[in-house]
Amino acid sequence: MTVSLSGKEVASKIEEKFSGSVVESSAENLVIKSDRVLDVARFLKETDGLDFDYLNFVTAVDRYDHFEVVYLLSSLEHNHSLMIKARCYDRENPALPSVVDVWQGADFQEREIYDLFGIKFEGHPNMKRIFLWDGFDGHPLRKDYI
Amino acid sequence: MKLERYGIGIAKGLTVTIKHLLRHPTVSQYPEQRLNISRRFRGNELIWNQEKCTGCGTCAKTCPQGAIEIVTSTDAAENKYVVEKYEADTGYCIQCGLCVESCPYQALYFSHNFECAKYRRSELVQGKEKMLDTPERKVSGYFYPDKAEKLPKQTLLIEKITEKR
Amino acid sequence: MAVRTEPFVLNMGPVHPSTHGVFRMRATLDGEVVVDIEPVFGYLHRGIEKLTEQRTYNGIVPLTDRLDYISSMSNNLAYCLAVEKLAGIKVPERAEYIRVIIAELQRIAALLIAVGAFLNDCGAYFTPFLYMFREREKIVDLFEMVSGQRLTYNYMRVGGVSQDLPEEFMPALRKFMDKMPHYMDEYDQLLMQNEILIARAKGVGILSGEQAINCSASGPVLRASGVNWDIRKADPYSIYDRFDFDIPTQTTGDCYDRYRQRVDEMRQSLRIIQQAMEQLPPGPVRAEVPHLVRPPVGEAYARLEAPKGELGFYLVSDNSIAPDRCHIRPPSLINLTALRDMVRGWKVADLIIIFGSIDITVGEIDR
Amino acid sequence: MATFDFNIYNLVNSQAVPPDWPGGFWWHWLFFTVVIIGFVLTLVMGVIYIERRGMGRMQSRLGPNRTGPFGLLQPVADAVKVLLKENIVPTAADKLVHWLAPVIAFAPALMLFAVIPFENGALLADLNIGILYVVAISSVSTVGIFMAGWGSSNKYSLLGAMRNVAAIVSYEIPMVLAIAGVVLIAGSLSLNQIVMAQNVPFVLLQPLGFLLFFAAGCAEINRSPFDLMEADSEIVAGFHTEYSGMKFAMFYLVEYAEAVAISAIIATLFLGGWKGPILPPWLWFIIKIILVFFAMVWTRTTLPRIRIDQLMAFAWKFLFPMSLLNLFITALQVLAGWPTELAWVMVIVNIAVMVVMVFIWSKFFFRLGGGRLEA
Repeated sequence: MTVSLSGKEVASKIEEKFSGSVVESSAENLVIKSDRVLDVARFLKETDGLDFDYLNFVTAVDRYDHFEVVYLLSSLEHNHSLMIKARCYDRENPALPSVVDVWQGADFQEREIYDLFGIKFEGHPNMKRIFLWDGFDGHPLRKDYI
Repeated sequence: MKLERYGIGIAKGLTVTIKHLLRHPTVSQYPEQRLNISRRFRGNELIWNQEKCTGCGTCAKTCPQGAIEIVTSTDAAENKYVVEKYEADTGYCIQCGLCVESCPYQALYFSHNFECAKYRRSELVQGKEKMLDTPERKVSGYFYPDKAEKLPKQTLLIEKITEKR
Repeated sequence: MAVRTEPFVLNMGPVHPSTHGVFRMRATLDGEVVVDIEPVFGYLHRGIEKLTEQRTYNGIVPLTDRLDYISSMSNNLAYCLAVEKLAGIKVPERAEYIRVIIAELQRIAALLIAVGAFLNDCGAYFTPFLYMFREREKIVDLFEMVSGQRLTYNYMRVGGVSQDLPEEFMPALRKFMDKMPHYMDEYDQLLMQNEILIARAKGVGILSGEQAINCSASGPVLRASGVNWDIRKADPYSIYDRFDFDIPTQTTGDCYDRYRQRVDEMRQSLRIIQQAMEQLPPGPVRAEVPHLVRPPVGEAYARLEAPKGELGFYLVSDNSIAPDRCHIRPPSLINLTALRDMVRGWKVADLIIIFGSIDITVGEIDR
Repeated sequence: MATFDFNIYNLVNSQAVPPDWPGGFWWHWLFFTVVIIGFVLTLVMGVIYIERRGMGRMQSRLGPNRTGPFGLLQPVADAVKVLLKENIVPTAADKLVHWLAPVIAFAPALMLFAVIPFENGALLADLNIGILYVVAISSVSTVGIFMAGWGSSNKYSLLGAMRNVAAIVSYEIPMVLAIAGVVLIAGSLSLNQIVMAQNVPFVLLQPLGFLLFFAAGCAEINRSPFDLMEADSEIVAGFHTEYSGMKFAMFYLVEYAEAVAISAIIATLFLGGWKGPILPPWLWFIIKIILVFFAMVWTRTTLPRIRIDQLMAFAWKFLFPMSLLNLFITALQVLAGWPTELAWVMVIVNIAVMVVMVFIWSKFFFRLGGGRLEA
């Protein structure tokens, strides 16, 4: 069975490595400060106790007052998984560090989030729309998109 | 000593194709030979039972495409809704069957024929009278097992022996 | 005097005989050798994730049919698993067994198309494709008997299955089950040891294990690179832990191994269906669920081993009759991230085979 | 008779048998032009029908059966449809080259039949260098195909045309060497003499030569495993992507006319042209053509396609050395002067030689594929 690690115990490990990067951690969700996502990601991948080498998916949810980007990571040998989140509050040009150099699988999914939500990912090889044509204005999956 | 490098694989593949030359083809000639479709087939048009229908509009609400339009007026005498206008736009309908499934009074069925192409987009909209249950329109057994018994059994490709001629 | 050559951009455009649908690759070629390719998506983007926000939970099931339209039953099942996990619904025994039989039949049907299309790209002029379509017709006949439609089944509901199996389903399935192995051996004999296919496909477009994991590939593409990861075994959903079947893996992860991997997986699915048929219990097929399901506030992610890979639904609900957010993990789109590295340096003919061996459906990529 | 008679297999003096067809009168060439054009076009129609129907039945489907009884008029229906289609010429195309390409591609396909004997002595021109003429003419159609590829200024057709030129150049040599083997035994270049000398069909005396010629022939007219020139899955339709209407009909005809031509040459060179027990000789000839063509249809239905660089490597590293070896061994046998009544022992020896050579060559020297790009 895939054990989904609870946010608390992983949060403690992250805290001692990057103090102040965990915004909130409860039993099933673990929120990371938005600008520390890349370091936490690299940490989660390299430490041998966790070594989350497989990124299941990256997606974003529009929680009306802020965007929430959700990463589901899992490790194939230990067969455990973890869901971490990052929030960005400003709606004009939300930005997050891209995790493409840690997991190459995030390439198209981050472009899709940019295309449908407008969240820019710095450090992404070619950050442009994936489904809609470049002239399209607005980001459809936002709640305030008519 | 595996001989699979020197044309044996190609030869085996060739024997398979030549064997198919002697087998009965699996295709059937549509307009002349008609296969029986499934008894639960979700045909394109709806069949509406006016007596059972109470005008509750559940079908219009559950239709994901919003293809069903129902207008009712109240009839104080028998305190019952009278259905003024009942239209199903088969152009929008994706034949998902949620309306037939959700009708609490079993007043809506699927028709069992699939050859209902039209020339005009306006003809696609099925009015109230076209939906009535007339004898020659076969009712599909989708969600109604008793109606399924009356329909012919589905012809399956498995039963049609494709080995011998 | 060296001949001055410059690479030219060739548009393997949305309309191309072997891009499996409206998929476009802008390939820069130097003569026949592929220098770089840039996939272009969005020709079949219908905004399904936006549509799900205005539909009731049961109204979304017809939408999931249109994601990976070659294996709609698996999409239905994945979505229903997610909603049941979110709302905490217990599915009756008979429905679980029916779901396993139908999902494994759908896997065989989808893998048949994948293998047929791959062989067709290699040049075997439609013969394997038509043989495998004949088997797929038999499976689609069974699905038509059960659900009423031949492609967009809309058969599974939250809490179970929409209707019970008709009584003539079991004899037809039994007849299919004892004829299928004979046809499977015939496909192997047709092209498996074919020298030309081995010359064309072995060692072409190699995807190593680490690269596959790093590109979060899943399904036959991942297992063909030697990674033993199958969700039916690693994280068994519904009742997959009751059946014994094994997970075939290959070694080098080239096009030939992906083709062989899919053929082996079809045989495993036959084993599962055989066991599920024997243990099929009587009983209700659908839990007591209101037609307009209203799950509590929260989120849930459920996934299953679809024929293309790990298909998952991430649902966020705010206690209303429509989900607040429904994200679909598209195995076809994510498997394509590795395409660019696999294809560089090979010829145009190999680009077509490597792309064919990844086996994508555009409905799932563009959503 | 040749002054220096090396022709040991000449079991019966070929001149003794009077030719069935009393040639030599003036309207001979007029009659034969009409026969060739009529024969080729009807046979091409028949061959298209056989291919579509045969492939259909091999793929467990029916094949055309709606137009005329058993779908026999399907090729006619195709021709009429294609002729009525609008003739689109791309604007960026080189108009003259685009228009001229089908003509140049089609002419050689018909000219090949001038030297092919339908009956003993019944051929348009009984050239004593028949085979040399065939080899020369068959490479002219490449010019037409390359003009088509270049003329339609479309990247896909350019790719197809380049592939075609590369393939035909490298498959010309194994084809010619395989023919040289046959000519060595028959002792004469004229096709009529070759058929006369075939009391034992040369396919038994020259099995390796037959295989080489069949493979090289299929590559010349891009059919079965070597159909890269219009590989549908890769470069859409190769050199005739931009052709429609009448010009496309010409290319469609060229493809099948050349297939009939190659199977006719194989029938005359290896299967003993018109020789056969009871049936009239010209009927035997047609049966053999259809048999060889059916083998092409059979391989086309089953075999996948070879990649372009493997195609080249296969020609230069496998067919070319094998044809040299085959020529060398045949020359040894002719020089050794094998006694004529032991002809049947020759057959077994040659087949054994073929199996051994193919086995050794593909085990040690050349292995196709293996994931590497042939240099």
